[in-house]
Order: sequence, then structure tokens, then C-alpha cells
Amino acid sequence: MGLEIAFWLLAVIGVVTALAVVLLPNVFRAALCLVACFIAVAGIYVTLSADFLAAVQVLIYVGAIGVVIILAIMLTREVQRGSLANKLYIPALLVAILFFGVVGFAVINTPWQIAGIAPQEPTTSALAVKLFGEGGFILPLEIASVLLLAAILGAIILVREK
Amino acid sequence: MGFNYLTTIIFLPLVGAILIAFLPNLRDQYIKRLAAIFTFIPMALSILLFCQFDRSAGAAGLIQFEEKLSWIPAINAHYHVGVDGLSLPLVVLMALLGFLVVLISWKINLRPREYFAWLLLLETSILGVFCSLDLLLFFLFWEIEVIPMYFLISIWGTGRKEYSAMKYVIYTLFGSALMLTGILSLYFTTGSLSMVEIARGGLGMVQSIMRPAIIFFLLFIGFAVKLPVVPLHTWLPDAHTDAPTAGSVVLAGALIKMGGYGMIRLCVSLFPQVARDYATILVAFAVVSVLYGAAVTLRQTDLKRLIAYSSISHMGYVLLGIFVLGEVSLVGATLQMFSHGVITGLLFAVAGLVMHNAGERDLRQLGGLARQIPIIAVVFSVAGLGALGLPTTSGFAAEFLVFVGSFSSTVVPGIQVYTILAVLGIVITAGYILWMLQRVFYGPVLEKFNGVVDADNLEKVYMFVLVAVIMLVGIYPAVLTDVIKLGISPIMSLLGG
Amino acid sequence: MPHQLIWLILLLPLLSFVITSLFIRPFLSHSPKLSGYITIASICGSLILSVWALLEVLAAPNHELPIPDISWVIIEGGVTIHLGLIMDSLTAVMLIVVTVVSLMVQVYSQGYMHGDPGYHRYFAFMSLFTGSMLGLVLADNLLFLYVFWELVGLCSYLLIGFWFHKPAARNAATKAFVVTRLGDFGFLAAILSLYFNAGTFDIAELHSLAIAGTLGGAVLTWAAIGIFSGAVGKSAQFPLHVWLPDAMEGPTPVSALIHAATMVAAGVFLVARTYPLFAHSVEAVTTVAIIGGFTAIFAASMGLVMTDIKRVLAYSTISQLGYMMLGLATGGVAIGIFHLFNHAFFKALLFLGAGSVNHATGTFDMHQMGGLRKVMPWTYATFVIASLSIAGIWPLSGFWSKDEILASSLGAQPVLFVLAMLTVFMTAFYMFRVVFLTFGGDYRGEGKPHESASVMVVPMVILAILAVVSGFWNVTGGFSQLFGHGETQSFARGFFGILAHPLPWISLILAGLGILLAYAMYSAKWLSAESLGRLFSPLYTLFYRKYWFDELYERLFVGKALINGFFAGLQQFDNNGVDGAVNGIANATIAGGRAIRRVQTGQLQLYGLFIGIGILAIVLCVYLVG
Amino acid sequence: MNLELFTPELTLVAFAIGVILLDLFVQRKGLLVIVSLVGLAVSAGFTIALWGGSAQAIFNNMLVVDNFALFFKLLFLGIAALIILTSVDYVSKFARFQGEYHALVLLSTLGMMLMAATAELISIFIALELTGISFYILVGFLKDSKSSEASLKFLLLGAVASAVLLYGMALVFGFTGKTQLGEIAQVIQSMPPGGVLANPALILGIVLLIAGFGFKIAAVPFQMWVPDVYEGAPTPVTAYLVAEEAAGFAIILRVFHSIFGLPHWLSLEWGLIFAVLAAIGMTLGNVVAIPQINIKRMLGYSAIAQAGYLMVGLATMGFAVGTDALGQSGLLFFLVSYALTNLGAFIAIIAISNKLDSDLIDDYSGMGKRAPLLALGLTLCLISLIGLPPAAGFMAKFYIFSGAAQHGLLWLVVIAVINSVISAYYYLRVVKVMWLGKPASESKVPSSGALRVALALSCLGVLLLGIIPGYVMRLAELAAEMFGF
Amino acid sequence: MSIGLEHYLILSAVLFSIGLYGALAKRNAIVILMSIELMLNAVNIAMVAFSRYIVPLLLTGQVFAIFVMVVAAAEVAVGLAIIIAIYRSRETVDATQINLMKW
Repeated sequence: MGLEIAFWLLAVIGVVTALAVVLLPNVFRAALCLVACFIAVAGIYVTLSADFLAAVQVLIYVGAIGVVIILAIMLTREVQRGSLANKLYIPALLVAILFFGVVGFAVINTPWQIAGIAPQEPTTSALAVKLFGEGGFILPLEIASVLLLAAILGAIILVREK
Repeated sequence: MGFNYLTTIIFLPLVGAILIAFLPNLRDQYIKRLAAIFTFIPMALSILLFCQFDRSAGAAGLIQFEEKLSWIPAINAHYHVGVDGLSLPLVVLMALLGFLVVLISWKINLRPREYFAWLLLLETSILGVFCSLDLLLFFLFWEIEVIPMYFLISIWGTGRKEYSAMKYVIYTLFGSALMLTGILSLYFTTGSLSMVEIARGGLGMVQSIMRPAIIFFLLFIGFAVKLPVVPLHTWLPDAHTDAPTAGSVVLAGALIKMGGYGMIRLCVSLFPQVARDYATILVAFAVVSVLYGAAVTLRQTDLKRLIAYSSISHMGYVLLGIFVLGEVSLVGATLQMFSHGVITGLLFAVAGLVMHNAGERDLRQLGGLARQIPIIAVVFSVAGLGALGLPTTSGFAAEFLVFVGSFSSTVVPGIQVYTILAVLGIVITAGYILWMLQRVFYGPVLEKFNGVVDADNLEKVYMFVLVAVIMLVGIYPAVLTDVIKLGISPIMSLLGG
Repeated sequence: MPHQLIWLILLLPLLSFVITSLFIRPFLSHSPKLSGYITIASICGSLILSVWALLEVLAAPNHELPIPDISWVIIEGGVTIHLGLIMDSLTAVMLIVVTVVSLMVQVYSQGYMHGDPGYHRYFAFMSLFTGSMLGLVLADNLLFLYVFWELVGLCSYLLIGFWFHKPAARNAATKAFVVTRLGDFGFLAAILSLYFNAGTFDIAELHSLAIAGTLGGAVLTWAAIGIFSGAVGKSAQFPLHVWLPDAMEGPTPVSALIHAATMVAAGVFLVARTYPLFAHSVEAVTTVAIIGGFTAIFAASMGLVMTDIKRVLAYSTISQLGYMMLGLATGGVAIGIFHLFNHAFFKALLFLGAGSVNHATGTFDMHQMGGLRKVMPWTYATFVIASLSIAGIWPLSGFWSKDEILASSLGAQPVLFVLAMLTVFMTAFYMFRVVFLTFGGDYRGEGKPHESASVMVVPMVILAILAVVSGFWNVTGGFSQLFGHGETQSFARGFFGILAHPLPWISLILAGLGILLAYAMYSAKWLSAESLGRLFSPLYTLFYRKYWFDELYERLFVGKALINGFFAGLQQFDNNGVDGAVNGIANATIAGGRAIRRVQTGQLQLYGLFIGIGILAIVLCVYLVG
Repeated sequence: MNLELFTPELTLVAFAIGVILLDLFVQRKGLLVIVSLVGLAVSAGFTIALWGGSAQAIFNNMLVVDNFALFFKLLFLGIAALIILTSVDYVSKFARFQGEYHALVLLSTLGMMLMAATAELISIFIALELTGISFYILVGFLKDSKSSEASLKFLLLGAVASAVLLYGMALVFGFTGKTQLGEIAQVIQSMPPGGVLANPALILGIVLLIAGFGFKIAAVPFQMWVPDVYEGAPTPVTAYLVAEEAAGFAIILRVFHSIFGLPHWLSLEWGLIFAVLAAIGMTLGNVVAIPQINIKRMLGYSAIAQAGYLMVGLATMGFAVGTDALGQSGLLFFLVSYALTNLGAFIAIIAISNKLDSDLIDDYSGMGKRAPLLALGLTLCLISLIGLPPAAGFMAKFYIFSGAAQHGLLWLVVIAVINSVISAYYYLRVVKVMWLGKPASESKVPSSGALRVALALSCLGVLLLGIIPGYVMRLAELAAEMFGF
Repeated sequence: MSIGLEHYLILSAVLFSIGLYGALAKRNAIVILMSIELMLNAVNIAMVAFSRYIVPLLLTGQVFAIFVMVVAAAEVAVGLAIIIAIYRSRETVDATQINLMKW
């Protein structure tokens, strides 16, 4: 029962904050809402019994990404100018709604092969095995490291003056 | 058969082209000499070939001087060249013109290096088309020709040259695009790219996969653009008119023959039944081309444009000869291709000379030149008379065979009427040819042309050669028909005729 | 001598053509006379051979000599075309006509063309023509015949336009060629259909098929009419007569040889050559008769009023050719050809006379002449003889052949007979109108005319003799005999016996009246030409304007209707319709490009939007379709 | 797990890092070029060594080493090498970031090699992103307004696209519970045959995948970034983009061939989608390319058109039944010849615009005089792009279209060939300007040795592929047949 | 009714669509970036949900999610870098102003 309440609560918060992100004219607030939304998502993970993931979510998104974004906002002094919608917002809205409709339709009408078993918890060690252990996702991990290397390079190059 | 005649003939000009293009600091004179050498040898060889060609009745339908080696195993394509009675005359024609156009272009001094390179490349591609027996090879050579012609027209041409060049390219590519589709369909329906095999095997399996008629017309349109068949002809007047003299000579002399050749080689030989079914429509198109072309020609006031339009009418006879599907008519059509090549080639050459020497191409401004340039006048008249089908010129022999053949054709109902209509074309032809002659050469001698010089020795050479060929074929056509019929008879057996 | 030699008859002149054009003209142009001599020599050779051939033919049992063929084109299962010669009485006679007249004309030309810049060219063409003409009469199959048929046409074209710098000449040349080509179109069509139905070009075979009846009905009729249309073109019969008068722009000897004696007669010859085809089709033969009869009087009527001496002669030629056609149609080969035979001589003579006059006065306008009989007696004498002969005065040659034609036409077509009779009157009138205007009265032109050089006079004299005697050949019926009908009689009997019949008298009287009228108007001036002209002014203008045929054809028909009308329309269609469509498509594509690229606004979110829309579109398609 | 199957990639990583470090110490940047080239060469050496063996998988089936992958790896290495050669002069524009530039080129190559080889959704995604990010950076490398703008557009749209792709992957994963392509295939084929609507999530997933990959291969309607990025990016990078496109095709081929190859009704489903997109894409690209005045932008549109031709191969694969690999092999061959041709063209453009400092077609006027060889090379490449012999493009089209015609896509072939007619118009316009236009100045246009070599190599390749394509076609066939998922 | 897979999927769909809207409709480049982050989070929810309900014992989805986070971080880093670079040169991060290249 607690699960239901939690889900609905988090879902509502998530959706509302998300809406706030895309609707608020003030960039700064939008960013804060984004962070809030991230936290709500983390909660959702908990309800999905993905505790480790929730932690990571908080760390990476709230801790890292959120901060960086706010930093950027400060740097670009866009707060006052605000973030308004462009001319395309009506078609954009339509597309978004239609997209939701399609996905919803698909999701509802698909016979998912749901496994009745209870999920394994805690996930941390299991994930560790999954990632680093034998028969785990080592390859993506290695690629990811290279990817981060590239990203760091890029960030440096692009930001530094010539 | 030790020596690879055909390969040599086809690729010597290419070698020449490459040498001319890349040899460092060549003097213009050497460029021209080089070009002359690398076109003369193929000509000599092709004539040698013509003499060595086995004319015995047993050789009917045999591919001679065949060369075959695997090219692209992945799609089972071969480098397969050879000549039979159908292609040999055209090879000779192109080789001959190939050499003569170099002489014709002797006075070219604008960027000669590129000019002769393109010219020779052009010759290679056309020779290749006539020689190749593999569909992919055929199409490859067919396409190569586009670019050199584009440059020849757009750089060394006159008038709206860039427009005409682009128009030529687009038109040609359009045709060959459909042709490519046809060849592809042919390829996957038969699994082979060898014209010989396909012709031999027949298209039994095609039926099951797609209607042969579709393939037939895909190919036909490709060739119809080249030939050209009204209403796909409007590139021709522009291209011929604005091309440099040599370009026009090659265009009219050999290039548009690729269309007729392709029709016989692919459309008729591979799809005898379809050809039979649609003969009536195609013959109707032929008659239209003849009369329409002639009628429009009569209205032209530009020397080259007039000759260009006349080609449409004359190629109409080829189409007629082909699609009445009679042995005689097919021989006639092939002969007509050859003779038109020589005659119109000469016409363009001399017209170019007149324009170059007199600096005037508008028939309303010309006149009385027979006094100032008698030799050109005589040659021009001979060519013109050939064009209007005067006996003892090749034009008569060819057109007459076409007429006889088509009149007695059994394929098209009411063919007699069509033929008579086509014959009517020769009257109009006489009209515009003589009108052109009299506008250019007769009438009061004009002061402004007093300085005009007559043909020099070099020009006399090619004039004489072409005139000689015209007369020879006209007086004794058997010299060609004996060869051509060998190429035609197997097609007839395919047609069950 | 072997009969292959007969090939030489046509090869000799062709040879001389090659020599003159390829060697003498380029290399020996400083010695002009040479080409003339070569031509004459070659034609002499042909003449001798022709005479020999004639004798051979006369000797031969069925008046025919076999000559082996040469194969031209052979396509197994397709066509097989041989080139061969036929040597029968018809050919033999024609050979004589051609060679004799040609020879005379060449000799004459020596004087006439003296000092002309195109001297070589002239003789080259002349020998080419003679050769082709001989080939024409010798050819044994229609295709071969057609070849030479076109060649003589070509020569006529070249020689009419000989003085190419004269606009009139060049136009006349083109007109002549195109108009005859129009007739040839029918001829060619006929050849094709004959080949299609009979499977051969060989004339003899065609004859036998026609006689056997395997070739008949509509096919035969149409073929015959097709052939005849060729003849109409060449022989300038109505309605294709318009080119011949203009053709007089050529040098006069040319007119004498080509446009009087030989080439224009080729039409008649063609009909005679293929006579069996006509004989077995009533429609065809009637057509020939009607066209011939009508042309005879039609042309004569125009001859009445012309003031240009050569044009009068031209019209008279047309009219005489009409006679021949009529004779052929009604009386058979012998009669028609006999007139051709006689006509050749006196008409050539007339032209040479005209030429000689022109040589003296420098004009062809009869109003600029007059009184020449004193200064040029030879010309006068010969001209009068020829005129009498053409007028059909006993016992000159014209009388005999014309009489036969009249007789036969009376038998066949009374109406045509009447026309023919009227023509006799007209002929006599316009010929003597010429005689009196030219030679009678006093000299009206400027300069002092003088008799021509002997090189010109001698041929005229020879021809004059022929014009007198050539008719005697058939007095005995020998000529008809040659063609296998008619029976022979003693010369004296034929010579005087003819006058026992009424018919000759009628014609003689009419002719006499004609001459008298001419004398009255132009010599004695009892009644003035002007007043008569005014009296019959509508008729006069009608004749003088040639029934407005030139206007009808050139202006209205060819000019307005075809070239500037229909063809112009086609051209417009070609430029705007066909080519317009092509360019239209191209421009549409380009415009499309310009339009579509506007979508690429540079707004990245628009691009994103397209991604979204694209996804949705695809999904919906799949869902709705699937 | 035997790592030697992984050596090509490892080498690249090593050399990439090496280049970065080297950059810190050496002054002569020319050394970096050599090192990078060596790295590529070594990696290529390992790759060739692996060629021909039967398909093997490592990292428990996440990385597949089969001829298909190796074929692409070689292609990418070759392209990268040419790019590095091409950039020799150009890098001077990058001031002190030359080391990073070369490193990023190597990293992106690595990413693309992995794209061609990975057979597991997560790895595919990461590899895709590695490539993507490297390219975002490379595109923005000039840091002038155009370049950054291009980079931003590329990045934002790319991010959206990868989000969409992820969603698709999520659905497929959710539907099958697997991320290994092989296992997914088994699940799907074991499903009871039912209509499409029975499991709309799968279809949605497929469509989203098409969208995500379609973005990479510049398929309509996900292609709109192409012209802007082509125009804005540093020219060598623009040339390099062709490799990314190829990588995209590699992934699509692998994914769609192995996962959705069967049941046939499914493959027909997406086969038709690709066919339609192909038709629209080539038409749109060609038509819009006509009015372009900037040659890079024009080639951007032409890239869209070429992608259309390439997708004919995908459609063919969808329509092909059983083991028929004509579509794939045709596509592979087309990719090779297109890459070569495009590179050649861009090399010439780089050489010319280095001097002119302009990408406007009109400024190429009279190049035939000022730089005959460059002009000749460019002309050859443009002819090849039109698809005329004796250039590679001709054979490529013939090959790929023959496959399509063979599987009843004649209508598509007709559209395609008509399109190549249209394309002739704008390609030849450049040719015309170069040879017919009068030069702006008489001064010659010099070009560095490296550029000449690169141009010569690619032109040679174009000609060889056009005249004797047999060998490469054979390779393509082998690669196409040896799909170890 | 009890919370099931569909709920989570719908939630993710909602968030995804919101993000999509933001990405397409907002002028500020940074906000666009933020919206993209939203989309990625939405995907992650779906991933984890699938992992929870389809393959409870394998956690594949969670692994996937982790990698998505990594990528997201990288993208944000580079993205912001570019935005700042642009801001330097143009004094704006308004996406509608960034249209030098068009047509």
C-alpha cells in the first residue's frame, strides 16, 4: 500500500516539476525544478527497488549535472532574460501530446512478459558483479571510460580561448 | 587469332588521350600530330579488319575477332568484345570519322590539349559501344561518352553552348537512366549480362518475373533519345548547332548511331516478340519523325541547325527500317546509319568550313559563294545530293533498301501506306537541301565574301575521302550489304522470319 | 562484235565526264577547248556504237539483243537486284535520238559557250547528262532506270542553274528539281509496289507478268499511274508543267538537248518502256490520253502569247509532249515514239536557232528582234524548215507523226481529237508568229546582228535535213514494223497515198490557217495584235499569266499553305510545345528546389520538430496500415 | 577470453592517449601526424590479420569479430588516415589544439569501429555516443560562430535523437528482456506469428530505432542537421562525417539483419519504410542541392541524396529472402566508393579553399587553369557522384540497384536513376564553373604534398573501383555473408 | 489496483513527452539541454521498470540506466561547453538566434 502512495506522490512531483522546467520563464527556477525532478525520479527508482541506482541518480544528476547547469546559467547571465517559448511551441505541443498518445497506446496494448518473481535486493553488489564481474558489461564500461575521456577533452578545448 | 585487334582499336585513342593530357609541355603541333597518329592507327586497323572479315555465308551470325575475359565475377560481367556484320560497318565508320575529325579540328587553337584529349576519349567510348557484347561493358562505354561531349560543346562550342551542353547531358542521362533500369531487369531476369547468351537463350524466364514489354521499352526509350525519335529529339538541334565542327561531325556521324545500333542489338534481337507486337506504333513514330523532322527542317535559317534537323528526319528512316522487322529493311537501316554518318558528317564538316571561312552561318546572309569557294561548293553539293538520296550516292542505296524492305514487310498491317508517307519525305528533303545549297552557293556573288578562302590541302584530303566513300557505297552497296546481312540474318531467324 | 560493247555507249560519256571534271578542269584549265573535244569524241563513239546497235537490232529476229547482267545487291531471302541493259527497238531508236542530238548540240556549244568561264563545267555536265540519258534508255530494270532517271534530273538541275549567279536561274533549277521529284515520288512508290507484288524490278519480267494477268487489277492501275506521275514530272505534263518554261534560264543548247529533245521526252519513253503495264489497265491508259490531250492544247494556248522566244518554244515542247502521250495512249508505242523521234530533231533545231538568234541579238525578247532573215539567212532557213515541220506541213517529218497521232486519237477519243486539231492550228500560229516577229519586218534591237559561226550553223543544217527526212522512215511503215505492228508499203505509195485521205487535209488546212493568221497579224499587219489582244483581253491575260499556276503553286500552295503555314506551325510547336515542355520540367525542378530549401530555416528546433513529426508519421502509417 | 581479437581497438586507444601526451611535450606538431598515421596503420595491420576467420565473439558476445565488422573497421581506418593526411595544412587553424584534434580523430575512429562490431544494445549505445560526442567536438573545433553553431545544432539534435533511440532500445529490451542481439532475435522468432498490432511496442521500438539510427545516416526526415553541419564544420571534419554515416549504416545493417531479419513479414515492414524514406531522401537532397551556392552545403544535400541511394540497399535487405546478401554487399560497396569519392572531392575543396578562403562555388571559377590537377580530381569525383563511368559511383549504383531490381523494387530503381539525372545538373555546375569560368586571378593555387598524396590516393581508388571493382565487390560479398550477429 | 509496469511506463512517457516539448519549444539553449536530460531520465525510468518487472533477477535495465547517466553527464558537459563558446562569440544562448546557416 505504501508503495502505491509513494509512487503516486513521486509521480505527481516528478510530472509537476518537469512541467515547471519547461514552463517557468525563469531559468534559474527551472533549473531548481529540474533538480527536484531528478530527486523525484530517484524516489521512483527506490520504489522500483533500485536502491543503488537511486543513490547514483542523486550523486550524478543532483550533485553533478544540476550544479554544472546552474553554473552555466550563471555564466551566461541568462537568468533575467528568462527562457520563453519560441514560435514553434504549438506544433511542439501537438507533437509531444501525440507522442505520448502513441507510446501510451503501445504500452497499454502490448502483452508484456511480466515475471512474477520478487526483485533481488540489495542491488549494489549484484550490480558490481554485473558490471565488473565475469560475463559482465566490461566492454561498455571500457568504452564509457574512453567516452568520458573524449568528453573531457572536448569540454576543455571548447571552453578554453584560442 | 593472336593479335587483339578490337582492344587495340578501342583503346589506342584512350592511350593517346592520356598522353596528350599528361605529357608535360607539349607544343600544339605535337599534340595534333599525336592525336592524328593515335586515331590513324585504329582507322587503318579497322579497315584491315573489314578486309579480313569472313564474308562467307557460313559466317552468318558469327561473332568475329572475339575477345572475352572475366571482368567482375561478382556480377558475372565480362570484358567481351567482338564484331559481327551489324557492328563492323559502324566500327569502321567511327574509326574513319575519328581520324578525319582530328584533321577537321586541325585549326583548333583554343586549349588544344584538353580538346584533343576529350575528342580521343570520345572516340574510345563510341568504338567501345559498337564492339562490346557485354551489357555492363556496353553501358559503361555508353555513359563515358557523355562527359567528353559535354566539354566539347560547352568549351569549344558556339552560341548558347552551355545551355546546349547541359541539355545534351540531361537528355542523354535521362535516356540512359531508363536504359540502365532495363539492363538491370534484363540482368536479373536472365542472370546474364552477355548479349550473345541472352539472345541465344531467349527470354523464356523473363515472362515469369516481369513483362518483357517493360524491359523492352525501358531500353527503347534510352535508344530513342539518342537516335533521336520525335518527340525526344529537342536536344539534337541545340547540341549539333552549338557544338564545334568536329563535335557535330562525331555527334551526327557516329554518336546518334549508337541509338539505332542499340535498338537492333538489344531491343530487336532480345525481344523479337515484343518488337513484333509493338511494331505498328513504332513505325508510326518513325514516319512522324521523318515527316515532322523534314517539315521543321524546311523552316531553319541557320546552316548547321538545318543540317541538324535533317538528321532527325533521316534517322526516322532508320527507325522505320528497324521496326518493320524485315531482313532487307534491317540491312537498309544499318546501311542508312552508315551512309548518314558519312554524308552528314561531311555536311557538318563542310558547313563548319563555310562558317569558319566566311564567318557567316545565317542562310539569309549567305550567297553566291560558289564563285569564291568552288571546291567547297562542289563537295557540299555532293554531300547534299547524298542527303537527298540521289542515286549513286550511299544515301539512295540505303533509303531505297529501307523502302523496299518496309514496303514488303509482313509485320505491320497497312505498312504500304506508312512507307509511301515516308517516301514523301524525300521530296521535302530535296526541297530543303536544294534551298540550302542555293542560299549558300548560288545567287549573286557578294562583295563581302571576296576574301573568303577555299579549302586547303588538308581539308581537301578528308573531303575527298568522305566523298569517295559516299560514291563507292552508292555505286556498289554490296561492299557493305554483304557484311551487314551476315549480322542481320540471325536476327531474322530469331524473328522467325 | 560482242554485245557487251553496248555498255560502252553509256560508259563513254560518263568516262569523259570523269576525265573532264577530275583531270582537265583541275589541271588543264588553261586549254579550255580540250574538254569540249573530249565530250564530242566520246559522244561520237556512242553514236557509232548506237548505229551499230540499231543495225544489230534491225537484224535480230525479234528486234532484241541479249546482254548479260551485273549483280548489284544480293540479300538472300531478301532482295536481289541486278543491273542490266536492254537492247530492243525502242532503246535503239532512243539511242539514235540521244546521240545524234547530243552530238549536234555539243558541236554547236563549241561556238555558243565560247569564252564562258564555266566552259569545263558545262561540258562535264553535258557528258554526264548524255551518259545518264543513254543509261536511262538502256536500263533493263526499273531500279536501274530510276537511278539514271534521277541522274538526268540532277544534270538538268545543274545545267539550268549553270549561270548560278542569276537568281532566276538558281530558282528555276531548284523548282525544276523539286517539281520533278514530286513526280518521281509517285514513280518510286510504283516501283516499290510493283516489287512488292511482282517480286522483281526487271521490266521484261514485269511485262510478262502483266501480260499473263498475274499482275493486274487495282495494283496494276495504281502502279501504272504512279509510273505515269513520274513521266508527268519529267515531261512537264499538266499539272507539273510549271518548271519547264522557267528552265529556259539555262544555256540555250541545254534547253535544246535536255529540255526539248531528250530528257523531257524521257517521260514519254518511260511510258513506252512500261507500255504493257498501261495496256492492261484501261483507267491508266485513259488517264494518259486525257492528260496528254489536255496538256497539248493547254500548253499551246500559253505559247500563243509569250514574247520570249525560248518560252514559246518551251510551251510548244510541252504541248508536243502532250501529243506524244496522247499518241502513246491512243495509238501505241510506235506512234508516240515516232513523234518523239521526229520532234527531237526539229525542236532541237528550233532551240539552236533561237540560240543563234540570241547569240546575234543578245536577247530572247522577240520585240527586240526582227528582220533577221537578211543578216542570218542560214538560221532563218533552218528555223523555217523546223517551224513547217512542227506545224505538220506535208511532207516534212512533223506531218507524218502528227498525222498518225490525230488518226489514232480520232479512233479512240473524239473529244481529244478535236482538242488535238485545235492544237494543230495553234501550233502553226505561234510558230509562225515567232518566225515573223523574229525574222520578218525590220530590226528593232540595238547593235548589228550577224550570222553565227559555222560551228553553230553546221549542226543546225544537219538537224534541218533530219527534220525533213526523219519522217520518211515510217512512210513505208518501217518504223512501226520495228515495234512489231503495222504493215509495210512502198515508199511512193505511202508518200502520196496519204493525201488520199480527208484527215490529213483537215490538219493541213488548219495549219495553213494558223500560218495565215500569223502572217496577217505580224507580217502584213492586216489586223493589229494589240487590238486583238484587247478584244480577247481576259483570254489574253489568262494565257499570259499562265493560268496563274505559278502563283497558285509557289505563292499560295507551297508558300502560304505549307512552308509559312503548316510547317511554320510545326516549328512553333517544336520550339514551344516539345522543347517548351522539356525546359518546363527542368525549370519546375529548379523552382521546386528553391521552394523546398526554404524549409531549412536554420532553426534547430524546427529540425527537431521534423524528427518528431517524422517518427509520428511513420508510426501512425505502420499502425494504420498494419 | 582472447584479447587479440580486440587488438585493433586497443591499439587505437593507446595511440590516442599517446598522441595527447606527446602533444604536451613535442613542439613539432608534424610528429603527431606521423604517430597518428602509424597508429592507424598498426590497427589496420591487426585488423587485416584477423580477416577471413570465422565469426567470433568476445566480451560474452558483446563484441563480434566477423568479416563484416573487419570490413568496416578497415574502411574507417582508411578514411581516418586520409583525413589526417588532409588536415596537415588545415590543423594550423586549430592553433594549439592539434594534438587533441588528432586524438579525437582516433577516438572517433575507435567509436565507429566499435559501432561496427558491437552486438549488444548497451555497447551499441555507448559506442554510438562515443562517436557522436567526438564528432560534436570535432565539428565545433574551429570555435568560430559558424563552427560552434553547427556543433550546437549537431549536439542538441543528436541528443534528442539518442534519447529517442534509447526509448526504442528500452522498448525492445522491455519486450524481450534481452540486450544481446542474438538472444533478442531468438525471442522474437520464437514468438507466435501474429499481426503487427498484436505487439505495438515492438513496432514502436523498431520505428524509434530507425529514427535514432536514421539521424546518423542522414535519412529523411532526420536529415535536417546535415547541410548546416556540413557547412559549418571544419572542412576535413565535414569530409570525415561520411565515415560516421557509414558507421550508422553498419549498425543498422547489423541490428536489422540480425534482430528483425525474421520473421519475413517484419523485415518487409521496415524494408518498405526504408524504401519510401530512400525515395523521398534522394529526391529531396538532389532537388534542394540544385540552388546551393556554397559547395560544402551543396555536398551536404548531396550527402542526403547519397544516403537515399544507400538506403536502397537497406530496403533490398528487408525484401530479400533467406541468405540473399545482395542488398548488404551492394550497400557495402557503395559505402566504400562513396566514401572514397566524397573524400576526394573534399580534399580538392580543402586544397582550393585553403587558398581562396571561400566555399562559394562561384569562387571556383577558372580553377581548371589555376589548379588543373586539383580541378581534374574534383571533376572526377563529381562525375563519380553523378554515377558516370569510369568512376566508382557508376559501379556502385549499378551494383546496389541491381540488387534492388532483383527483389522487385524496380519502382525504387526508376526513381533512383531519374534522381541521378537531376544530380548531374548541380554537380556539373561546379565542373562548368571550374573549366569554363574565367579565373579571378592568374595566380596558381598551390597545394601541399600531403594533400596531393591524399587526393591522388582517393582518385586512384575511385578509378580502380570504377574499372576493376571485382576484388572489392568480392570483399563486400564476404563481409555481407559473414554476419555473426 | 496495484501499481504495475504500465504505470511506470506511462509516467516515463509523460516525462519524455514533457522533455520533448521543452526541447522543441524553449528558446534558451540551456533549457533545451535540461529538457533533454528530462527525456533521458524518462527513458531511465522505463529501463529500470522493465528491469524490475521483466527480468527481476538480471538488473540489465539498471546497468543500462547507469550507462545512460554516464552518457548524459558527458553530453551535458560538452553541450554546456559549446553553449558557452557560442555565448562568448555572440552574447546569446537563444536557439532562435543561432541560425547563421540556413537554406
